[in-house]
Amino acid sequence: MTLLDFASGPGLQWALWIFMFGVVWRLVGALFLLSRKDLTKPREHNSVAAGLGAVISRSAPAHAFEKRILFQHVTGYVWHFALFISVLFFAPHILFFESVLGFSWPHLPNTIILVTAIVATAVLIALLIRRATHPVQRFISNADDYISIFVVLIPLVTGILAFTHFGGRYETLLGIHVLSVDVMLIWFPFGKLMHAIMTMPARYQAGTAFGRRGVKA
Amino acid sequence: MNTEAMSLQDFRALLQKLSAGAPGQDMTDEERVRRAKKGFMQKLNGHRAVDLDSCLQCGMCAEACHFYEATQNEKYAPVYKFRPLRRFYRREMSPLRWFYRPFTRDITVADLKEWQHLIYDACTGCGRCDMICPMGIKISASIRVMRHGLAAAGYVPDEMRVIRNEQRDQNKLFGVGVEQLKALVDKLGAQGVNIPLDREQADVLLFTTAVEVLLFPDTFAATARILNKAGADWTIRSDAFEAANVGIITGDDPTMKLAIRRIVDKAKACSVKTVLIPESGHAYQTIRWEGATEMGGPLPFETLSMPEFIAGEIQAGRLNLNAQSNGASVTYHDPCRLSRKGGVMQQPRDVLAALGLDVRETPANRRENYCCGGGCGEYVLENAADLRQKAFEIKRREFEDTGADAVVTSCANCRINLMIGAENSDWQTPVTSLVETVAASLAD
Amino acid sequence: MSSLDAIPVTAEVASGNVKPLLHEVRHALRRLAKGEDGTVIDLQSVPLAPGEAQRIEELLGKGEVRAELDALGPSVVQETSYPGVWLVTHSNTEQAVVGRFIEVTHMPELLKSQQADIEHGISRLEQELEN
Amino acid sequence: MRKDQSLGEYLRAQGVSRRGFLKFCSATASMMALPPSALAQVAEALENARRPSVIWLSFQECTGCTESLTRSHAPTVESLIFDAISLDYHHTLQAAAGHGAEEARMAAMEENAGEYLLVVDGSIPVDNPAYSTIAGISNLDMLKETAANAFAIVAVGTCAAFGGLPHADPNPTGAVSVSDIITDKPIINVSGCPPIPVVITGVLAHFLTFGSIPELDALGRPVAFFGQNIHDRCYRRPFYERGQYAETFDDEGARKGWCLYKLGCKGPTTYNACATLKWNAGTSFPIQSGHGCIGCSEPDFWDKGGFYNPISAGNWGSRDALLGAAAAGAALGVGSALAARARKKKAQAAEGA
Repeated sequence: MTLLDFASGPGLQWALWIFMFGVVWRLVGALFLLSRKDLTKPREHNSVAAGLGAVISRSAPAHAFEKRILFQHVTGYVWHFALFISVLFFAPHILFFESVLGFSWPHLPNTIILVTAIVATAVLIALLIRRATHPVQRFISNADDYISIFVVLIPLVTGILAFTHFGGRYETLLGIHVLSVDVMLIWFPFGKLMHAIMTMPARYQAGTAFGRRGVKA
Repeated sequence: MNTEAMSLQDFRALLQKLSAGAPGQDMTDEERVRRAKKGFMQKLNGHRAVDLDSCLQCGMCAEACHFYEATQNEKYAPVYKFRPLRRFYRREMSPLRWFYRPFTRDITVADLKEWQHLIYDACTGCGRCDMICPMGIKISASIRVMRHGLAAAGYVPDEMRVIRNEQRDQNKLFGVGVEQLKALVDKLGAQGVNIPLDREQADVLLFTTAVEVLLFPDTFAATARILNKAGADWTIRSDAFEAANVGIITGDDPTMKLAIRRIVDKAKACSVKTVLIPESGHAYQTIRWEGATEMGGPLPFETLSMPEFIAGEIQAGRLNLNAQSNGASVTYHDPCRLSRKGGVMQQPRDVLAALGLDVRETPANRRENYCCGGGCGEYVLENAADLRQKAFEIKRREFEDTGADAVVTSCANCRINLMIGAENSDWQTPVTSLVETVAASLAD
Repeated sequence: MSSLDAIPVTAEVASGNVKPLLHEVRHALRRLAKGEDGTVIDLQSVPLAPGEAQRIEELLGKGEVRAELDALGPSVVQETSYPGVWLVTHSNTEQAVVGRFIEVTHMPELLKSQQADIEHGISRLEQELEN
Repeated sequence: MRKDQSLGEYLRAQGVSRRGFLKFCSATASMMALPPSALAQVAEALENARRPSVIWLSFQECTGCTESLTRSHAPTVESLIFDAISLDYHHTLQAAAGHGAEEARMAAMEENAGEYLLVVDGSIPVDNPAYSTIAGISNLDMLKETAANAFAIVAVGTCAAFGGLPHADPNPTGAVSVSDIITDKPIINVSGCPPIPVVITGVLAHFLTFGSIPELDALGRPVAFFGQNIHDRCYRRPFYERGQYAETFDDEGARKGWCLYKLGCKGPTTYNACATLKWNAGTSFPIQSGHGCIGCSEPDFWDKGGFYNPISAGNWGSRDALLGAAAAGAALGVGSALAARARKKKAQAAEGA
């Protein structure tokens, strides 16, 4: 069995199982801790609208904070967009998603994906450097923060190498790429990559909590 | 109107002596840790779990914190302030606790000591960080759980412990009890301010605070004059007049519930329609936004802050004001518990505009407003005086930016802290109360 | 052939190798003009899309010289419209193409009479004369 | 061709002119994927080449490899290669049968000990030697016996090179490749199902020409033919770069000859010379005819999740299993939350608040 066969066969299978199992476990386990019902009389508001509003509004910082977090805000956007485009609109990736989800969507030309992947990699490295040097980030960071960056960085780098056939035989590079994705999927539920799932409930509950007090979250 | 009040200097001297009266605490280290964990566990729920599981450790919250901004000390990053809670959650409550446990350090007494400073001295629970978090994490809610655990473990700072005990055991604060209130009512009565004390039934039940009685009797008088002017059917009860709640400030749940119950029970007994909270942000937050939940059911009255009440009365046409036309400018300082935690942001501005004042906004305002620097009772902590003063400098810059003639706010705590900061730095711009500003313009 | 032609597959495909190949020919011609050695390009080693071999042939065009030789099957040596560029096609006895080369040279080696063959020819001629 | 004759002498004796010889040499050099500049070297080597003995053993195979070789180009330049070698044993092709055939093999082995080339097609069953025998001799024994004195072994076809179809899951015969059994001889794997005939003859030509084995890759395949993957040499590669794919076998993209990646083409992970040498005397190859590469020259190509399964789709099992994992996660999540809530309740009760 070659590296690629393992990575995209049993490796991927176990990784997907652990990913699904872990994500649902963690999400359900957190939500099911339940919270006391807020019995205070809310101001006039629509709870669902407020929750969904926060899901959207928290994508941009409030005015007073804009300047202080400009770097993180901009890099955050560039990073996520570049990542999503690279992951979701590369034709070979879509074939994988199609095999899992049962439906597909249009892809972008490979040259665009190459550019977004390189941008994403560059931004992630910049964010890694910032985490290691910025006083606050360096101080608060733990192993999870670095592991999570690396398990995302490696698929990006190996993906670019595999795509450009740089530094080894294609199937070896692809094997390493898929294997690194396996590792990422396995780590996902246990580290802070889980934020990708938790963002929605977290913002939603903030939106409803602030909304009932008549405050835009 | 100028009722004789305790001077700011005297009050500060009183605060300095507070900790001397703190009773000793006899608790083993193990007991403290055990109690802290139990305290954390009692308050950890699904909302906090989602919050703790969402954190990206991006550190943006530091950029919202006045203490971090003033000191650039990374320890004051809000995310760091609830670190022990996250450790506890990961070890004990998280769905992944079996996975996290081997990698997550247990809480120690050393941690609790360190976080006493971070949670009480270096955090006013103002929740400005809640507004910046890209994940929508309510950091201040986790800080409250931290306070709950620290309080259970006996880590409430001495000054706060003294007033907490005083409120819990004697139903007094800063020595202000029934006699002091009655004396003030008498004095004001002699000055022509009619205060319908201790009526059995009324539409509106007014509360006040010990700080108002001691330091700001003018505010109390102004409140009474506004109520009278508006023709309200109101009363204030000498057996339950204290709106402040040291329980919520310290994180001591039983005391918080006790203080809420005193208010709710009295309001029910008097069959009031409205409970009117004086200029105290945390008191409003406690009754308006926690009361029903803490009491286990809806409350049979509405709870209003002073800005809400006044704005409502003006709108209803019951309160006529002499609009000033001298072009005086003011800036409004949003108390955190009224604004981002209470939803009272437009009303005070409407009131000030109705007075004909030129209302100027600080660069950060409303839900994004900077904390006064000593909110949530933090101003009583002597250890944190330097830290507070540094944070005050941010406020001062913001105020100066507006060029306003005066600062108006609607929270006695904010006002005290701003006044102390101004006094320390010899800053001359007056810091006044919304209620007093309104009362000064009551039309005959 | 008619049934195959009915299949609606169009050969508008481009491997992107035609241009680089012609550039290679140009460089080889330059070297030849400077008096350096000739160059042989094996067309089998270049991935070409259907129709591209013909396209190359068309682009190169036909020059003045065309030679056919019969040795282990027919071979065609065709000078292209660019003097010095030759297209050499070897077929086997079954007329199937077994090799296709572009030779950049003054004269493809294969056209010259070979020393061994000349010697063999002399002995044959001598034999003929002796008889 | 007599054993003491050189190839040059032999060809001249056949009436082949020097021109014919040069043509043969340039076709051979092209066949070996050597650059045209190597022609002189090839000509000189071939001129003096001596006729090697070749023994061809067929084990668990379908004769496709032999078919590929014999049906395609004969009788042509390549056939001269066969004329130039002494194929002393090939039980499908040889005239002799039965004991006569086996005697020929034994004689060739004896006469050319240490010098003969052994060609094997088909895999070797090791679960039970009786699954495949020749003249009552098991494949395993015959391979060991014949390999013992061989100069080198050419494993022709994916079965001999990597186990091939007999080796495919669940491998009922316990089929293995030549290199699984013989470890002390140079082995040239000429994989493919079947291999490109020119590649087979190219390897023989190399042995004939240089008397040595060509440079091999990590899987023992001649780098000259297996050095690059199909994808890199594919004329449809530009469509891949532009993201233009055929989605089905009869859509617009298929008609326009776009990339077949989405239809399961294994070109990117398959090393072979199809894209350049092509098949049927250079006429076409699978991708050119509109079907993706199935990766037949790679080990275990039969067990890679389906010929029409795109490489990037992975081979991760069933969706039901994933839902099962999610359900198990939900159950554990609820369970862990319930346990945590029970502890919390106890803590709250202890408070008495």
